[in-house]
Amino acid sequence: MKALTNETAKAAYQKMNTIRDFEEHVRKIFAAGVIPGFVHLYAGEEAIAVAACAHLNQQDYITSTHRGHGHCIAKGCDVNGMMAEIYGKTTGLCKGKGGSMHIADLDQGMLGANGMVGGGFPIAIGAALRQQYLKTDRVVICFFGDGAANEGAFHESLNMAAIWKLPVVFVNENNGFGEATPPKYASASKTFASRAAAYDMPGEKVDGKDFMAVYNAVGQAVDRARAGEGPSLIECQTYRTYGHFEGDEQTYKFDSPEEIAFAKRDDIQEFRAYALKANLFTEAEATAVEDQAMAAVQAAVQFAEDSPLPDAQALYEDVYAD
Amino acid sequence: MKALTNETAKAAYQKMNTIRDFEEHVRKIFAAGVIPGFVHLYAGEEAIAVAACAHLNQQDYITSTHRGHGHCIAKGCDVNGMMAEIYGKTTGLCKGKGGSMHIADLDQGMLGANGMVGGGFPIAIGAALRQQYLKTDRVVICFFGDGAANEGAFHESLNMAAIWKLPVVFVNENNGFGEATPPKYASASKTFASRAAAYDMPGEKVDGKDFMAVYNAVGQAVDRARAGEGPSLIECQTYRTYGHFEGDEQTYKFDSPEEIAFAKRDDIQEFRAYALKANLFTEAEATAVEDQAMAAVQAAVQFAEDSPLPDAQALYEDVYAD
Amino acid sequence: MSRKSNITFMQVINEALDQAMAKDDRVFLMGEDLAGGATVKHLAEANQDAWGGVFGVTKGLMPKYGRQRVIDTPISEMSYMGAAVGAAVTGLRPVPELMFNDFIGYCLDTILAQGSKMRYMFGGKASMPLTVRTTHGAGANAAAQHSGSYYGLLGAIPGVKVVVPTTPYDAKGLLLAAIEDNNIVVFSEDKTLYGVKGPVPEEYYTVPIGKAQIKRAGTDLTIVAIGKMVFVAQAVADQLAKEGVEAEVIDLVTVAPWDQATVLQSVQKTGRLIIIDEAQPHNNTATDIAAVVADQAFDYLDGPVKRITAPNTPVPFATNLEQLYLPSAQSVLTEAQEIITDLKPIKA
Amino acid sequence: MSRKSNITFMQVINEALDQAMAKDDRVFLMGEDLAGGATVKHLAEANQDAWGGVFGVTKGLMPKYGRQRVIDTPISEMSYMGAAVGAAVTGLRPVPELMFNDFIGYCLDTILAQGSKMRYMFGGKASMPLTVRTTHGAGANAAAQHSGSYYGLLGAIPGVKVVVPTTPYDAKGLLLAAIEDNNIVVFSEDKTLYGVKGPVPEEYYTVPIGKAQIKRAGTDLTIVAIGKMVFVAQAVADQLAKEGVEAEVIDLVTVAPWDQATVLQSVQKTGRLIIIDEAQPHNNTATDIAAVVADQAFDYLDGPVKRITAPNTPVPFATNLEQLYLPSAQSVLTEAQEIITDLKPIKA
Ligand SMILES: Cc1ncc(C[n+]2csc(CCOP(=O)(O)OP(=O)(O)O)c2C)c(N)n1
Ligand SMILES: Cc1ncc(C[n+]2csc(CCOP(=O)(O)OP(=O)(O)O)c2C)c(N)n1
Ligand SMILES: [Mg+2]
Ligand SMILES: [Mg+2]
Repeated sequence: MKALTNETAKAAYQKMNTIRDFEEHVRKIFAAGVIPGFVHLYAGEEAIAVAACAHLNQQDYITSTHRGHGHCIAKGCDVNGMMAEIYGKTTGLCKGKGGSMHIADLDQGMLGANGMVGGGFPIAIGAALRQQYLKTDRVVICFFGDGAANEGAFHESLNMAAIWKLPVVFVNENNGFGEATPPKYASASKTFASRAAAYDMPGEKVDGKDFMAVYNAVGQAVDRARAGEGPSLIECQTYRTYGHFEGDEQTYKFDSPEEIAFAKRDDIQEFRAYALKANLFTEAEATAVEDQAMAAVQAAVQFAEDSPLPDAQALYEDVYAD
Repeated sequence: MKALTNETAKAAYQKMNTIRDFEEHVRKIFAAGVIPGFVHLYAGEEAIAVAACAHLNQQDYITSTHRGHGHCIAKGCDVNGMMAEIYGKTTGLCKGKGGSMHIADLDQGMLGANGMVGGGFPIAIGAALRQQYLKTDRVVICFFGDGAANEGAFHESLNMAAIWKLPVVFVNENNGFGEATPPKYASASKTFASRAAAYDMPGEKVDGKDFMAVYNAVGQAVDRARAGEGPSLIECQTYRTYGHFEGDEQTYKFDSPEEIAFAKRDDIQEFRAYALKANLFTEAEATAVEDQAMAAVQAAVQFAEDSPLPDAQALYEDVYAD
Repeated sequence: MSRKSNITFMQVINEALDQAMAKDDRVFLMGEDLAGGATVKHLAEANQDAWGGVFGVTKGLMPKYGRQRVIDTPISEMSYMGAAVGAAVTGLRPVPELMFNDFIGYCLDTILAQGSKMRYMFGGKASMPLTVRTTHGAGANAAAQHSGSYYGLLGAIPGVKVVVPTTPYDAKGLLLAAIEDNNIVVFSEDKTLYGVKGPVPEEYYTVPIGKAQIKRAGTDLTIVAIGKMVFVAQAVADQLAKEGVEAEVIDLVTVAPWDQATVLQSVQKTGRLIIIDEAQPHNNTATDIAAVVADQAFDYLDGPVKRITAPNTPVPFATNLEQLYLPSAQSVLTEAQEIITDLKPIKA
Repeated sequence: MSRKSNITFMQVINEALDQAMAKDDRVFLMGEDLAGGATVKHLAEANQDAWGGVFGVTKGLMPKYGRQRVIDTPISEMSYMGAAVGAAVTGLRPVPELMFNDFIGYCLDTILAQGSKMRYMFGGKASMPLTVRTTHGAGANAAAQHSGSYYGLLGAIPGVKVVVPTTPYDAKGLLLAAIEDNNIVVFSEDKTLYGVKGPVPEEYYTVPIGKAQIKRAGTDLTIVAIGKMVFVAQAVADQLAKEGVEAEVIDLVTVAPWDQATVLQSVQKTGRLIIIDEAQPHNNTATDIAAVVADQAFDYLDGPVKRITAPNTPVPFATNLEQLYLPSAQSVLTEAQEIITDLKPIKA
């Protein structure tokens, strides 16, 4: 695992900011009625996607979730194409035919947001099997939520990854709720990380608001995977800033003082403070990165607004390959 | 948990013998081409079904598997009706419409053999939920194989049972193979019992050829369940005497000396010896029970042979209830 | 009818569930976030639910009946749907909710291999008083994995009944009939109809499963439609009426088993049939109706049987494409031109 | 054709898989006990498989290609079928086996929501070179959960192709075509046909997906049949020939997308249509064909379109009931009497 450099720290900080700015914009535009459909925002969880994907190359793969914007940006998807996709415009990454829940970019190794909770598990196994089959040293990260962890596919896929020693890292984003239901109700295990034992696989729980904690844990897991030492499960405790989807009134907030305090933490500000203190980048660099991120997102909104809707013919295309 | 008495020990011994005799007869008749379809024999695993069901009343429920004859007999199903069912005769427990893989008897709390591996998990949850809902003190035993343990429903159902503290005992019959594949290949966990920890549920592994070991472990689990203390997982190591299904050449036998020795053990003979030594019943009583079991099975074969096939009209009946 | 004003489709479902639960202790609900907020302290203290389902349909039922009868489940479709089967076969009357019918791929076994077959496999000894509430339908920009219409796929399974209500009135009566039924009934709600209002009695009543309804009588042409396609059919009929063509509009209401008598009678009268079904085009309810009519009413047919369905594509996200995806009055008029054009000179 | 004697359907599948794997390194098999005996020492030492699948179809392929290309999976249908989708979208060409199509309830999502929709949802960027081998069909006394015919259910899904071969010759060519195809192809084998023999070239060849085959030419009546129902159709045609009625028998071969041109052409010639499909009666391929014909060949029809299918029941276990369950020459003649009786006087 490589230590952060000025370069990589700035890149990570830029991605975190891009995600946050992206989501804040999507939120506003959705509230204004411009964007159709369901939108699940990643704001507040940036540290996880960015820290995890910091260990990946373009040719590594990730599988994502319904809450996929952050994973896309972290894996290097183009924000113009993403925003246009969310608008349902023809310039979108999926020609506007997928939308927020199905953004994908195979060229960037992003195997798709997924509208089916737990849908990413088997796909990650397949992608990891491919790496092993072709004897590459590429790896796969499978992002999934606390709610998704109760789907049967979790069990099947972790077991399969373990028996075949597949190069996959399961990154659990435990944001305290699956829709409006907390894992303390929905899951019998004390931590999700502890479930790794059932698959004889390393499991670790980290503070998901702490970029470096995620960075280190996933980094070790990715190293193991690349070395052919098999899968790992990393649980990242986090909290989403907004509701389950846009429109959710969030009547189910945390109760305990510790939870409330946790929910207030800002992963981006914490990383900024850490990086400055560690001299990874300067205040001026940070500001520049923030500005760049904001500018890119604003440009993406403009790009999406200016883009045309798909042609009618597009309805019938892309069902079958030749 | 009640200690065995002369009465209950004889009853258990009779059931074990009935299962063995039943299966040996089915095997011969199948080989002779009289019985159609797929048949999976329970011979060699009798101790598990009988010791587990010894703790149940008629109104408790069990869910079973494709290898269900033993569970049926242990739970009190009529052997005439069972044999006729396997023959596809109208006097069968399911009017000949279900066959070996679907024998059920709701009056006996037997919720069906099941052709779908893992199909019993959710049904057991439902039956256990019923007990809790109606505030009964009845329990449910869910039998399942080592192979079935890798189905997603295992995970979902154990988790649900645990979070709701349902009165269900998951009895794993680890017979060393799922079809022709051993769990040491198919499962990443060292023991299935150890997976219970992921659900914060008691888990125990016992010698499934040892009636008393199963009796004690399941007995405690059933007691806990009846007392509202929630589910348990009991893994029983065993071995099936014959192939996966009748016709299987079993080219995949055990290798190691320990495994081979284990496979040779006869759970019925061991229980006989134990019971005699413990003065639970006498040699004469044992012989009488053996004869009764054999006579009942022979009568069942005769009954099935003599019974008519279903009327043509039966094809169309029993699809919808009024 | 004792209620003064109209209420929405969504409120009606809630009312029906409420009345079913009040009437029969064995009726209970289970699904994801039907209440929401389980174990959240401030909600528990106030005896409040957080969501009432993702659409708010079941809001208020948990506070009234408690968490034991409005059961929030983990996200484990196979096991909670299968648990409903297990609870039904042991005597309860579960009403599980499958949030979107698109999730059927996670739990089809519970219906296909278990619930629908138990009675038959068990020689008639089991009954299966199970009502699966689910949602279908495009038009909400929910994209490919949340917009499907799979009532036809489920209706193909022997042992399963499938109901697709169009009006609030029917929704209530059919849901209560479904819960009274001793078979699996899939009660499929079109998510885009939740806001539709209509007159609905406050009292408990049932609407029979298996009966189609003639929404508009006509002599020239039969239009059979399912769910929100009934509104399309009515728009088509209105349009045709202006041109002197009188279409009979039938709301199929029950998709399995569908009401052959009503449809055949109408076609025997009109000799012409258009079926509108928003499911994808192959092996669906529309083809089933067309096939039965082409068999049993062949001698009465004066022209080809026309099916207007979604195209053979997944549901697209972009708003304009999704609108094109759905059958519309215009697309019906265009695609069924052949048999309609024939009629106009006759009537003129 | 370089082979001297006939080989069985089962051997042919094995040969096709062998040749596909030899030709393209990216092709691999996965499923339950495709080899069997993984980690069993004496088998490993002898480089032997234990089973070759539950029917023995893949026997010998593991010893030849190794466990990395003939992958035995845990009993985890959702995840290994979904893994096949993941492997296909990242460039391999998986050929997973779903032992019985009845297990689709455990893993439908991988086809319904993932594999079939990815290309569309991703704006055309994905391809899905995935061949799902599975088995269907009653007649083996395998009872309600192992005897279904769900090719129609799967064929209803946009993005999926479904092939149901009848002859060993077609089985080989179609399986190779399926593996070459860049879409999900469900290759559904009738387990009761595995022992059927026929002439099959040893060489690699493909048979085009989507083409029906005229098995017997005729002018009076068209019989379209699927899979083993083609033999029933041929028996019916033989019987009718004795009475002077010349039936055209069409083997549909591909169930999705089925060959409309061939069927419509035949019906335009004969004016009469019987469809034999052993699937359960509703919303199946037979209704799809009937519906398309009742639309597009209506003017050519001289009588009702008859569908002979299984009844609307699960598959019963008892041998006599199972035989009754399946369409037979006799049941076809009886149920389609109406259009056949009409013909006889014409021909006499
Ligand atoms: C198979 C399936 N079941 C249910 C849903 C509805 N649903 C969408 S998101 C969600 C909650 C997921 O929770 P979690 O995995 O914790 O992810 P989070 O939203 O918290 O990021 C649910 C139940 C779905 N989309 N797919
Ligand atoms: C869902 C499903 N998958 C696969 C099968 C095929 N099958 C029948 S029995 C069996 C092995 C089950 O193994 P295990 O659970 O260990 O039970 P055992 O046969 O050893 O008693 C398999 C794979 C099936 N019937 N259902
Ligand atoms: Mg969550
Ligand atoms: Mg086993």
